[in-house]
Amino acid sequence: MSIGQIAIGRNRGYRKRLSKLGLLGWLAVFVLFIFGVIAIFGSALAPHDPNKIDLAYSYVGPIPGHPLGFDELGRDLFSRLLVGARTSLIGPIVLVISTTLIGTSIAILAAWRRGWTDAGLSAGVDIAVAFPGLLLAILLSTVFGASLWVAIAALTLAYTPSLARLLRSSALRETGMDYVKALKVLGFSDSQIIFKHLLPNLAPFIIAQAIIMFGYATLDLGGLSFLGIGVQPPTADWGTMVAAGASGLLQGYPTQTLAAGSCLVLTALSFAVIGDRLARIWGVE
Amino acid sequence: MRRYLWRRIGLGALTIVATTMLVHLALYLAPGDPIGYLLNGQPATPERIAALRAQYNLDEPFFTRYVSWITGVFQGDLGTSAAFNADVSTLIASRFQTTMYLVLISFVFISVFGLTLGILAGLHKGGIDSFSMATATILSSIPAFVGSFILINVFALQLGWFPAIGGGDGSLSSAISHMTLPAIALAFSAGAFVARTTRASIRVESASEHVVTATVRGIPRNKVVSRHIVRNALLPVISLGGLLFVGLIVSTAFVEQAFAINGIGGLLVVAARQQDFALVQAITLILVISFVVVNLAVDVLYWILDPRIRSEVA
Amino acid sequence: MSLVEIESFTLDVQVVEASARVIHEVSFKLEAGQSIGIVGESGSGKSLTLRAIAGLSPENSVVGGKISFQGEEVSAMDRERLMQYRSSQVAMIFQDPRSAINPVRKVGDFLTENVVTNLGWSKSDAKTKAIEVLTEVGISNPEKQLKAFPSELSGGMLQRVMIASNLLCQPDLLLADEPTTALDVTTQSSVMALIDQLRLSRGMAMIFVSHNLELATAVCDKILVMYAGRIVELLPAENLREKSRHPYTRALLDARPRLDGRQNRLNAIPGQPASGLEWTQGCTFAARCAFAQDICRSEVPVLRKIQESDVACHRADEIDWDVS
Amino acid sequence: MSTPLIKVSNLSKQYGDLLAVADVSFELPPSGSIGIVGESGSGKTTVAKILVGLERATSGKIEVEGQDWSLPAKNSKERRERAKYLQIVFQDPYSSLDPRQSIGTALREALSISMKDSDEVIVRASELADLVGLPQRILELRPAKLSGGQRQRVAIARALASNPKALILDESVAALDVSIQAQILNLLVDIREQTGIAYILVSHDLAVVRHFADSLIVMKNGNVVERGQTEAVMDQPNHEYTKLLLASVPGPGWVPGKRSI
Amino acid sequence: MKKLVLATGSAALLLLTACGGAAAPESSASGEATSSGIELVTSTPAGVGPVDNVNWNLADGEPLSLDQNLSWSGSQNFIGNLMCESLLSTTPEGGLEPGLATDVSYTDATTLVVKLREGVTFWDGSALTADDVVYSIDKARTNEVSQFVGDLAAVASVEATDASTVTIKLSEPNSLIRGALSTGAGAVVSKASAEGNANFALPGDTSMVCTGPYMLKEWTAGSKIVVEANPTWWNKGDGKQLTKQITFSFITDPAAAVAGYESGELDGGFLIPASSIKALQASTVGTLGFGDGSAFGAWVPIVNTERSMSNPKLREALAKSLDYANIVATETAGAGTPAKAVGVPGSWGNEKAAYQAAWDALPDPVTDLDAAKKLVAESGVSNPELVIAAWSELPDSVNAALVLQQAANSVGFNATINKIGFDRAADLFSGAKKEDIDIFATTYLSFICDPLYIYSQIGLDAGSANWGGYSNAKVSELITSALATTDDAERAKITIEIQSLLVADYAWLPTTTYPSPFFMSNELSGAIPSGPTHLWYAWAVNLGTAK
Repeated sequence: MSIGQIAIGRNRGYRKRLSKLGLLGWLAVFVLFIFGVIAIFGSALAPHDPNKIDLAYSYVGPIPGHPLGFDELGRDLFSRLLVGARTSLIGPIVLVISTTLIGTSIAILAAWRRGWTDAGLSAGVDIAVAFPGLLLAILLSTVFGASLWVAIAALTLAYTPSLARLLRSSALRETGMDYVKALKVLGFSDSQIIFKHLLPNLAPFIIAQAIIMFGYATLDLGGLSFLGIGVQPPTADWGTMVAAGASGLLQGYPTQTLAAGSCLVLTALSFAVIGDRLARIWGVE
Repeated sequence: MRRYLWRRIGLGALTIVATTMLVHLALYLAPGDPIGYLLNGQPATPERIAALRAQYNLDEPFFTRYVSWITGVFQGDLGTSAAFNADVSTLIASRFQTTMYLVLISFVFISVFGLTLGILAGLHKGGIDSFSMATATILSSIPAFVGSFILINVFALQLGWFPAIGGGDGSLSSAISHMTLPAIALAFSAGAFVARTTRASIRVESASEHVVTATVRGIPRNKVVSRHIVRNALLPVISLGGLLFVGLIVSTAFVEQAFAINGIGGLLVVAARQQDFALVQAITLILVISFVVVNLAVDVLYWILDPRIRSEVA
Repeated sequence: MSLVEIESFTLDVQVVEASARVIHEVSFKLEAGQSIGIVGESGSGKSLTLRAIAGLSPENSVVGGKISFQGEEVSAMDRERLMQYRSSQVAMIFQDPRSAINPVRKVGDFLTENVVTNLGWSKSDAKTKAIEVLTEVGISNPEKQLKAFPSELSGGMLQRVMIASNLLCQPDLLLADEPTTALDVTTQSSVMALIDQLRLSRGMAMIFVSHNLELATAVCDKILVMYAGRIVELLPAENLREKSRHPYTRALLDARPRLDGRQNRLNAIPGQPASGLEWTQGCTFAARCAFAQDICRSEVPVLRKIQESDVACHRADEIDWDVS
Repeated sequence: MSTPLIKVSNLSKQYGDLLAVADVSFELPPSGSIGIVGESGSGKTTVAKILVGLERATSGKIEVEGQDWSLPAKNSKERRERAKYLQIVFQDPYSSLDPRQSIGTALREALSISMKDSDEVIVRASELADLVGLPQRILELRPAKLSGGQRQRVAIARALASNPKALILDESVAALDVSIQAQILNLLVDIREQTGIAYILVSHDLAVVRHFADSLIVMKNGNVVERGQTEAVMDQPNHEYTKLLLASVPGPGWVPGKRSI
Repeated sequence: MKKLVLATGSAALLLLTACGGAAAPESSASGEATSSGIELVTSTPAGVGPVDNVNWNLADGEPLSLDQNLSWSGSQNFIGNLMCESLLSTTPEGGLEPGLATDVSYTDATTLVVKLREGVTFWDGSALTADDVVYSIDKARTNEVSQFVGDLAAVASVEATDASTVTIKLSEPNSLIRGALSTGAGAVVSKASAEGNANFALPGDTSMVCTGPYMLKEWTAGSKIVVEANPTWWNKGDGKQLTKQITFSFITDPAAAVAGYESGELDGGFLIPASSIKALQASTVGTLGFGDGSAFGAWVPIVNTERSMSNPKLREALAKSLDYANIVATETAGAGTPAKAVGVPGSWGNEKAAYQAAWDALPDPVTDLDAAKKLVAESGVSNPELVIAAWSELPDSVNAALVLQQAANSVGFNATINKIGFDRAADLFSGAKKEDIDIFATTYLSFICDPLYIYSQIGLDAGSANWGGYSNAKVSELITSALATTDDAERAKITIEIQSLLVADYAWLPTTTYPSPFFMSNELSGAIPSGPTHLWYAWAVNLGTAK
């Protein structure tokens, strides 16, 4: 009856769809792959000790053996960038995983239980969503001292409500489907239905959201380090490097801020592109 | 209507009490000790440190301190800041206006830039759409603190169009000239988010049946777009706007540090780093109250604009 | 020259990066004040045909043949003329009123938008006329309803508002795309009665698309049966029950359970309703037809006149329905 | 009259201040077939949901072969027990199957609840496909490749997986084209003849109810306004609402009745 | 008592010096070139033309109070010393000259007589009286939060013997009190404006009244402080007070400050963080210079426990393992010089010649790893444990600890780092025994241009800076006698003997002097960046246009 029925059914094979990632999509995957390798082997790859201070070399430009030159305290920029990759990528990975786990369980619990549980959780989410992550990060850093893990904990608390709210609406749609009711009547247990049907069907949406969240996570963690609440010096981290290099930038020594800044922007951009493409492929807007 | 509003106000009040209690508890548990921060590692005799602790009543148990703080708030006395050795209310008063200027100017940029991009992309397929979405994606990847330095370097130092630092001397004209660059830096990621949501919402509305009906009834395209598509599409964007506005207030900390603007965001970061209880609590209280007020305003606006909500609740 | 003339109308639509023909051959005429019911199962193309008349074919689809209204070809109309044609000469009612009316604006605005914006009526005239038509479609205390929002009205009332909005501009042709499918049977009956009475009193022509043959027969002068993008039979409504000559029409009528008696098993038509896209050659219904022969599978049957109906079936005159 | 397969007495359901179901009683004899007729909002679907435990009754008693089913099953073990007695097929073909699961897996999964031996499960699955008139190649496909009618057949096959004694058809054919509707109705009649399964047909379509159900109850705003054998009620309806319902169904010589709301 | 010491967040270099003026002759513009060719200056050529307003940045943040008695942080002194003058004044070269008092001299070992200057008026026009001086000195020595309670502990009573004379009675002989009267301890405020005024000199308050060349015009808490020239200043003269108004901003973020200097919105500033030094040296709109002073860095060994540092041989070994060149380069950007003793040249005051001779006689601080290894071997303790404390909140103190750890391990110590929080401040800066710490770093300086001031704090058993629990009967006896010697030359001789004993004992392990960086726009000149000017001398008196 509707015009839609006329179109031949869309094919859903995974392999075919991934090819539709597009040139830009594959470029983004390549960039992330490179950063991933650096994050894992960073310290091994670094030609010099990233924390060795030598003010005589402060802001010295690139010289042989030091492709990017030195920062304001005379530390080798290239090594700091490589080692910095670890904190700047491990941080978001842990953040996204923890947020996705908590967010998904809240969403499914709310969508499955409905009734009081749903009302209670949703009210809690409404309150928490209004609470910006940055304020949480500041408060937690006051209590437990500023460190990467405190920043991650704070951002997890900040990201989870909005993710939970997003996933709850799609979880509600899925639990509303008749096949879920039929499975219940057939005698399947709640956990069987959730883990064998609900989660697999929501998986594409959850993964797409997680990937998009990666971009924001990288930037926010970098921001917290910039404010001195995230990664503490002297450990190398892109966010702190942007902050530290800033006064140099204004004096014509832009390498540190631009290098660290572009790494942050490039990572966030790649995640955004992949997330966007995947969302479109899986027809999940 | 009234029942709906009372419920929202109740929820708001609960949020305020819950958050301030939480903040107070958090600061109370903080292992460090503000006086230590005050000295910043400088030597000071034990007697002098004890005298200072007494001055900022740091030794009272948690509950008495919270009660004395709350009663103080109602009498308008927010306590004295240990880090600045000044009355908290004077400290915040002078900075609140600066941050509000910054947030409002930034909000203007976000709505103008976000909405135009979003509507343009939503209404036109092909070129314009992919171009605007590409810009939105790129801009959303530039965090405020990276953006600030680029803007300072290019527009303030090299081109000299705008002042590089400071929040202006309070007058509107100087505020606008000083706050343009930081406002733009703040607007990058939020604007991109608004653009993307508006585009999606426009797409949903233009595919809806009632737009087909309007076309079939011969309503001209521009009227269909303005009356039916854009107007309906803006509703979800409004609630998003409320959230963004609230998030903006705190994220001013980034640009305030980069542009050396004396605002609430920057002050909060400094206060938190120095465990200045009175100041952190006061700013958090103000932020939470503004969250609740903004969310309430958005709810009321939503109630007025979207009749569907009314029938749902009634 | 008749009100609506459609000559070998064809439609190609975009399907997964290729364009394919979904409506192969539709031609019929409709005189002013006359009503025709287009019936068929899903994929028959009945709704696409109706929308083509209002110039509403789907995006990037290609319309073939000629559809003309009072002699003027619809697809040749420029934006100005098309807007004028839609706002005052043709009116359309949709299946689900709740999604067809903008939920965020008042019912009054919906009713008067067309006449105020396009025909330049003043707000007050439009308001009084709107109250008039609301009472005419049987809605009590219309002043209050003008200020109400769609979410506060029932499905049946909303459909009446939709009908009323079309009456304001005195259209000559009413296009109804399954207006009562979403309604309960009792509401359906009163809404159809309303449409029937309004149409006759205002001398409006109507094209009524439905999957319910009995409903179409009750309100239309002629019935046009479509299958897989082609017309299989066109006959006066009163002949449908007894004198239809096409195997598909007959099979459709027999497949429905009867209200006045009980059979053990329904003689269901085997297979599935085909869409225009799946047609290759011969008669589209051949695969499911009990009387199909080789000719049916090779040659496309042409619409030809047999007694009072036009039938597209090679064996139409051979089969004696009274016997079988 | 042997003890009824399902006996429902004084069933009611309250949502806030809305009485969706008020004092509904009926009996379904073994291999019997009863119709619950009513328009939208009449409460017929709520009754069906209460029977299969998807909703909790506010009051009233439900007995299935003597066992008390008034309250929904407490845990999935009890739900598995009840599955052997009563199953349900819903209206919308596009949401009755898990889009990411092939038809074969869906059937095998449903069978694995009661059958442990995997070979037996595979055999039974293809038997079910034949029983509902689906070609074997369908088992590898995903729901997206199937038409509305084929999906309803799969839904029916899945419901039969636990060999229930009764099947609730909640508007199961309402969303189908006329020719497909007829095929499914014939299929259900054949299945009843082969397995002796009982039916509860919830529908607003009086013609389908007349063809399919032996007896019926007519519901309006949660109340049963008329009950009896289908033929008798349809030929001599005595409640005003039933008369109006019958008069509103288009048919030979039918004229639409005008009524203002 | 304790001295104002600055070790701020961004780098140890953000430093304040006192008693400037190295041994170099009295030239006003030149300074003594250090090892890396950086020229230390005591002052800049006097300004020529008038300036309406100067924007000056103080990078260590807004002061908590402008009361000179509290002397909280660098920024407080730069503003305070423009407003409130002391009885005596310390010259840019470190000498003492009359201030609000024409003469201050000991009539006997325990009595000081102060002769007040005639005709001096406060900002509000009221005359400076003996009562104001008595009130100010009593305030400095009784307010429990004041810095100078310790310095003035020896003062028994302060009375106005007549309208223009004040007599100070001491409970025990103390020759440093006269010097103290040139610091915040001797700062005079108008009794009328201060007495009973709860928020005197607190943020936002403009009620304070002093005599200095600049008056407090406006204080917007959390953003800026504005001072304007005092038309009725008693020490007016041509070429002075050329700058009508100075607006102080407190931009702590290095990048923002650099942006301010470069864009011309900031005309100059003190307390420049190390990370901005290289950037500002390349600036075209202004010049970066270094002011000499009495500040120095040192490692403080904890000797009053049975742990490794109580053994003098191990202290000497550690001293010999320090990499002085690296410390000077990394911590002072090459501007500092290795320090032979804690009484660095900037604090010699009037007896420069005597102290210079003693300084030359002291052994040069040199890195001698072999000698150090030998000492550790002879110490009788194999692989001695050494726990180095560092502030967890100050990354630079962690870096310094890392450098020492490397050096100590290379000569046979088993060195580890213990990161402590600021909450341990009270415990660390007290004489208490510390079981988990052997040594910690500090930057320190002397308020008064007299080395005895600092040696009395470190050498005496109950000395306010004797955090290591050092005790030496001979040193204590010498200090007591020096404190009783009012004659400068005589006192210098005893102090030099104390110095040699402390150096031999390695009571502290001094590392480098800490000159203080400053920035000034090329359009301006006349700011006096060094020594006492930071603490107690109106540094902006000669500030004006360069041309």
